[in-house]
Amino acid sequence: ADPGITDSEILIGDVEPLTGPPALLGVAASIGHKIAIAEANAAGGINGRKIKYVLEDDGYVTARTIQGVKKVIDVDKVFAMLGISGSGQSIAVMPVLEKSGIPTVIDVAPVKFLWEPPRKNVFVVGQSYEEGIIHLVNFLADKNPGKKWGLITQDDDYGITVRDGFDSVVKAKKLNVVYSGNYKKGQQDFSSDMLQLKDSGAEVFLAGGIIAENIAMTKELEKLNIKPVTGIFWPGRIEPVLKLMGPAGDRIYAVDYVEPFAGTAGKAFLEKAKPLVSEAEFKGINRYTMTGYAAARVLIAAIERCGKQPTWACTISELEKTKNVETGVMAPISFGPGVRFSNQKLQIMQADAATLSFKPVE
Amino acid sequence: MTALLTVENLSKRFGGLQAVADVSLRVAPGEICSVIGPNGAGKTTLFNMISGVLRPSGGRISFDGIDLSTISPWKFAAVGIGRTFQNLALFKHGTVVENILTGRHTHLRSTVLDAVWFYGRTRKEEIAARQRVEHIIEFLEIEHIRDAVVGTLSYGQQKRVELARALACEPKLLLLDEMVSGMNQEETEDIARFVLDIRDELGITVVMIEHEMRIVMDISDRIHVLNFGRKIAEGTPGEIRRDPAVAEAYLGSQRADAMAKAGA
Amino acid sequence: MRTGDYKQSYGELVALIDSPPVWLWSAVLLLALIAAPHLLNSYALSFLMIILITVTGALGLNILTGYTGLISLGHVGFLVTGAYAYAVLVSKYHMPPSVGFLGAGVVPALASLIVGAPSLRLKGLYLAITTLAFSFIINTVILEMRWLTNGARGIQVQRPEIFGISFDGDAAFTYLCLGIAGLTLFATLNIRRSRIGRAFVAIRDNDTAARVMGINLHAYKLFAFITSAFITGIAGALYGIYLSFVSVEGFPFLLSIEALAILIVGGLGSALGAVLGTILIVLLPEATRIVFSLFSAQMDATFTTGAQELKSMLYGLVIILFLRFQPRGLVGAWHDIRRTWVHWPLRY
Amino acid sequence: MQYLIQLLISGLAIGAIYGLIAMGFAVIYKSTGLVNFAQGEMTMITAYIAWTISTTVSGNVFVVAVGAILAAVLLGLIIERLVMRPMLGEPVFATVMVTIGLAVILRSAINFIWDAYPHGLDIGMGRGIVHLGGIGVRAGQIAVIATLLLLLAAIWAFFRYSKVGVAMRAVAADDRTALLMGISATRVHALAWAASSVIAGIGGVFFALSYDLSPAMFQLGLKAFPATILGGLDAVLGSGVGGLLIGITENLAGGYIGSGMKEVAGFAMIIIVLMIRPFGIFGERDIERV
Amino acid sequence: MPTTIPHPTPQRAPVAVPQRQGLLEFRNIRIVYDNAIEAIRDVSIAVPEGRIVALLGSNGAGKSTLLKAMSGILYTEEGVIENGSIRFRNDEVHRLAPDELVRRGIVQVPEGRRVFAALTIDENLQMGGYTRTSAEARERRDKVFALFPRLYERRDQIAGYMSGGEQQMLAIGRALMTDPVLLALDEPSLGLAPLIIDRIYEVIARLRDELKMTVLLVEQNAQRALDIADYGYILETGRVVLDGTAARLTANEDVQEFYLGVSSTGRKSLRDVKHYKRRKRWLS
Ligand SMILES: Nc1ncnc2c1ncn2[C@@H]1O[C@H](COP(=O)(O)OP(=O)(O)OP(=O)(O)O)[C@@H](O)[C@H]1O
Ligand SMILES: Nc1ncnc2c1ncn2[C@@H]1O[C@H](COP(=O)(O)OP(=O)(O)OP(=O)(O)O)[C@@H](O)[C@H]1O
Ligand SMILES: [Mg+2]
Ligand SMILES: [Mg+2]
Repeated sequence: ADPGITDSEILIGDVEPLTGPPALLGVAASIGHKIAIAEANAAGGINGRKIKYVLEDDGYVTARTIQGVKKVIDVDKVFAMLGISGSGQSIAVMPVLEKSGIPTVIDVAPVKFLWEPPRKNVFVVGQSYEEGIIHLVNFLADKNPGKKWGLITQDDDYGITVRDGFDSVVKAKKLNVVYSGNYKKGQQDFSSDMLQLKDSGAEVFLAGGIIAENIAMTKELEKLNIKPVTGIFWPGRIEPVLKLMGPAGDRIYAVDYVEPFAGTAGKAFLEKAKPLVSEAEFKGINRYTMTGYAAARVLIAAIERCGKQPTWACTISELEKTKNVETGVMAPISFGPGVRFSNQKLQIMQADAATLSFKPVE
Repeated sequence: MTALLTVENLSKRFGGLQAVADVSLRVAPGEICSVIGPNGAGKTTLFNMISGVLRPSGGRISFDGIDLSTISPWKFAAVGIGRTFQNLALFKHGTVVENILTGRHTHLRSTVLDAVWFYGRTRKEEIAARQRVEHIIEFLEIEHIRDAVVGTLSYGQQKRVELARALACEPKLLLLDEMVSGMNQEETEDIARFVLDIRDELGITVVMIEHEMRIVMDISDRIHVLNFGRKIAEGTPGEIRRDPAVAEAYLGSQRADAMAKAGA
Repeated sequence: MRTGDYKQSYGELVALIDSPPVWLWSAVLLLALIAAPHLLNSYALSFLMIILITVTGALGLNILTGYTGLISLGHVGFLVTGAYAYAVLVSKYHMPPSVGFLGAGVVPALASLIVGAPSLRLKGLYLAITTLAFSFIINTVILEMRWLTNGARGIQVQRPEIFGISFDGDAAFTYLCLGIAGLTLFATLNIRRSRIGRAFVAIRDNDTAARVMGINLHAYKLFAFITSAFITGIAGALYGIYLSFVSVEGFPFLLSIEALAILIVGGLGSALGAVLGTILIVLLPEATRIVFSLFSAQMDATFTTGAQELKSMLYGLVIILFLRFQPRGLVGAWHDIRRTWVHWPLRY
Repeated sequence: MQYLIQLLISGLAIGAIYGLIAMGFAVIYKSTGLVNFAQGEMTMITAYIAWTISTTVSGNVFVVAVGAILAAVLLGLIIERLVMRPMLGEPVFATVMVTIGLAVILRSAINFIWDAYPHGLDIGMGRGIVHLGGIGVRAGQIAVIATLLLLLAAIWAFFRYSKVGVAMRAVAADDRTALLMGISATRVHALAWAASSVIAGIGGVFFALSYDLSPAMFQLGLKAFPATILGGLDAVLGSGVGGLLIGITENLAGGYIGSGMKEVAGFAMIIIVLMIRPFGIFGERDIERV
Repeated sequence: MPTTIPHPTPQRAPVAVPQRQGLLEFRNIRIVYDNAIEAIRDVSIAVPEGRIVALLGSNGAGKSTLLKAMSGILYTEEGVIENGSIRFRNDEVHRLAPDELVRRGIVQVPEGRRVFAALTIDENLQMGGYTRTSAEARERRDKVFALFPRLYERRDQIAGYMSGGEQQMLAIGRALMTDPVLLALDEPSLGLAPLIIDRIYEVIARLRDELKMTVLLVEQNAQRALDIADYGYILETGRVVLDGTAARLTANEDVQEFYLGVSSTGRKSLRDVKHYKRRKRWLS
């Protein structure tokens, strides 16, 4: 039989950045996995087997991700994998995953490389960074026709993807870009960058930072006494950000494919989560918890459909057959033959400083 | 006879301080020659210039027919100048053997690629070097500390290692900066014997800085006296003993009298 | 009772391995290493690979910092340059991997000429800061030279095939790493016992005296940079292959510090120390993880979100305690053990 | 023109923070001969403690300031006593490595005790925007520049004139001989760690005031260390100035060349300066005599 | 010879520790470096109050090691006192911290001077007076300047750039700043010109005669040391091999030959020494 299955248990593995600054996403995603697993276990597990979750820390260091994935596959002998760290990390473990053939659902960092070309055993839940940006920029462009644009991105693969998405809309819509910056990962002071932005006269601004960077940028703009229409991307769309931005963060736009916590779906999710996790964990919930939850739900459902004796082959083919699975945190999820990417529907949200929340606008 | 070392009008300034001023001296091959003078007279600075540690501010040094200002400091060893240091300049994390072996540097030829492979040429060369080093070790009676890390040795032991290392360079001219300081009578006698031997047997010319008058007066052929950076006297030990300027500046008149009597 | 060995000839004095027991266990170790890829699972094997790759890099740094005393805070710069040189040559221009490895050595070596130039004037930490600067600047350069390096996108790298031998499988790749690490160790030890190595050490301990011994400081310092960068670059290529994906992010600044940590924990200035230090530093997280998993049930319950942090705190603590009790590193410990062994039961 | 002034002011403001932390490095180096690789982490911890005080005890400026300073002193003393003192007399490299281990612990402590989310430090002042001739500056930014200048003067006088200040230099130069003179190296070290912790901690609190707290804050150490080198490792005064210079250079490069060039410009400036002055702008050449 | 000078029993029989009165006493001391090198084996030495005691011996004999043990800094070099005790005014002091020893009045001028190179002369002296109040320190400093006018002339100069002789004066002056009861000097004549040595020995004698200071003097220059010392010990490879009043040691034939360079035929020129001496050992 395939590994990771005993009469009473079924093991699911995961490697996430649980320490250091990126713990923000790694811990949140793992909490999402835990919620889905706890939910399934509370309902009796998968055909009588309890799910056990094996989680490893990689500290956001690629070599350790590889190590961690090998560990959960070889030593813990898990049955399937979820999550898997950042984009650079999941790209690097792809050969390991492919070679082992273990059923995997990736949810943290959806980048094209992970599903193009499609790998037999690796599925990705979410939406690509490019598409996300394109959606956001299109929305902002339609809303602010003829305006001058500014953009700043991080100098890594994440930043490039953001930039690529942006550029494609710029070309299509012939946008007038007056400022285009590129900052070093880890930069903390954005005074000169924002001064340049101001100097350029930009009226619409795509802030391509992740979390702290976007806060620093908006506050700098506040100091410079300008308030362009601002858009941020989903990794930074977490509620504590709004508190720190203060009034400067009011009405900035964001794009995402998971439901905002302020909406009914979001509230329902929190309600569901509350009894399933500890208090500290509950505080760590953010949008990555939703992506993690959705992916785990899809995986668990597929294994469940394999009946009493699930195998890798069966799980993979059942994953492939995933069709319109409702998770409550994002649009229904589907895969298909040769389709390893769920291609989630996107929505635009806007920040409300008064309630410190994001609200859907479309 | 032509001089091995000729120093002409040599000067060195440190900021406002004239450490060596207009010093000239000649050292003939095979000579044992001393430089004496009060503390701070510029003796070590003079050595530093002759051995390439410092660049002179003015003047000329020629050695064995070569103008030393025309060659890079690290080539001084190759032309035949070796020295010891007053304040110990050993490679203190290395063993005694390693320190002395480093002295053989200019006599070894192996290149990086030879070294990476080691067997063959490098090995042969290393064995030969090691053999020489063992002789020097035996000669200086430091066998018992051969494998000790130099940093843990006592002051006097370290001085011997310095001497051994300088000898391993096989210089034509050996500069000894206060070799016997910190050594007792017996050890001083050994060093004196030793200096005479290397001159007689190996033909090495020796210039030494010493404050220990017994060794200076007993074994030097010529003595140069510095004071405040300038040369104030030069001559045979007998002449220096009787020189009033030296007595005044350096020896103290009482001692000078006693020495003059003893030597006469 | 053994009280020390006595040499019969000068040849023995310069031998690399000078006593039969050492021969014996070196051979045993080698055999074990050769057998390992067939006995270990791929997780354990990945540690072996990482150790071998890291040993190569650490030996590279050891030449510069351990032997020559030139502190480098930016060695990851050479690592990443080597990895990119390999990735660009092999993945982008489809050159044979052997050429790739050569490039991975030569390109960082050339870069080291620029980085090393200030070493002719700067000392200690002042020099260290220029190496730090280099590692940051090289990242910017790589990110900017998009036409060559794909910028931040990174380059995929396949496991190589050299002279018809495929190193695709984990076992095969481990042998490649073993071969390179072994060669590096051999070369470093040989350099160390030749006049070149002595010149390095002389510069570290007392550069004035070194110059008076006829050592060309400029040449040898640059030379230490070149050799060190060459070796580190090769390690970078191996690391890139191991990661299967070369990007600036895969080579964080942290690696520079970790490399220094390896040398210090191993015992600065010793090749054996570099090897032992690597093993300790690479395996330490795994060791703390194991210790941790013994208590994991309670821990996880008590610290639902902080358990992992506790683990890395433990890692820091172990390093501190280790140095507290063994400040001269593993090599120091090794010498103590050996001395006790040789002289036992006498104390002196 | 206004553009330039704006760049200079914000450059000075961030530079002053680098400068304060850089002084922290220099104080420890000057009295122990060590580079403290945990300086950035200590700075971060102090800032987090200040934040905790502001959210749990009181948001009053004075309460927070006094609390943060006491916390920093305590942190410095504890580290010196528990971690550094046992290493007295051990090789420098091993001791420096210990600070690296310490850095690992402190870094993890942030997520362990607090969390990975960013937090704003609110002490009722410092975050407000002041307009000076049409240029917006946060009050905290003006305050940090003033604080740096004040501390620079105080520390200069301390090392130049006070007996303890001279003793710190003596211990760094030759701790064994200092012992022979009856100078208790441990007490001097404890003082240095406490002082360094406070000075850098002040920098950290100001940073939190203007830029928020995050677990990535320790990276300030990586900015400040080059500043220390630029000013001269043994020059406390120089380190402060070095920080200002780096802040300004980065901002000018960011404002006129492009943001990606900020860091490179800072490093390029350091390398150029070092080529002209190999011991930093204010550093003293090693006294080497053979 | 004055009766205050004790006569230690021969070292070979350390059976009963005899009655000795010394300001400072080493009793059956054994010192080991690094857990491996036995530098001092069972040494007993007494330094009576108000006297100068000379400690002679060849390189590596362990003289400096004894002084380091006395001033409590042995631990900084991985050295350990394995046996025996050091007593000062009849208190055991070998476990005290260096600064406490200084406060009690024991101070050592280290081998090779070790001035604080980057500090000025004035600051160096200030460090010497670290354990004293500033008024006391000021007073002491004036005395030191009176003793070494040269230091006064150069008080604002950086110590590291001074010549060897000046540094030696500074090192002694700095030690005097602590207002010592017992001053230990490790090779004070090292590297000094004859005139300066004269001056320094004059100072040492004055310290004893005028200030009633007790001095432990480690020297290679046996002639000089025995000239002013009251009592002497000779150390070889970590053991005391000979001791006695200065006059008795000077008269000893072996001492004459190996330490003073005079043989039965009078002083010989070094040029005439025809072979290396195989160092004679009193103990093997
Ligand atoms: N690197 C330097 N920088 C500044 N001044 C120096 C330097 N080296 C030597 N001096 C000064 O130059 C003068 C001569 O010093 P030098 O060391 O040559 O004296 P010396 O004759 O060897 O004395 P001693 O017998 O005490 O060793 C001294 O006043 C010294 O302070
Ligand atoms: N730090 C150390 N570690 C190990 N061994 C040491 C250390 N210091 C001294 N020794 C050893 O102890 C012995 C005595 O050394 P010490 O310095 O006391 O000699 P000394 O009598 O002062 O000699 P010298 O006249 O040459 O100064 C020597 O053999 C030396 O090698
Ligand atoms: Mg001199
Ligand atoms: Mg000594």
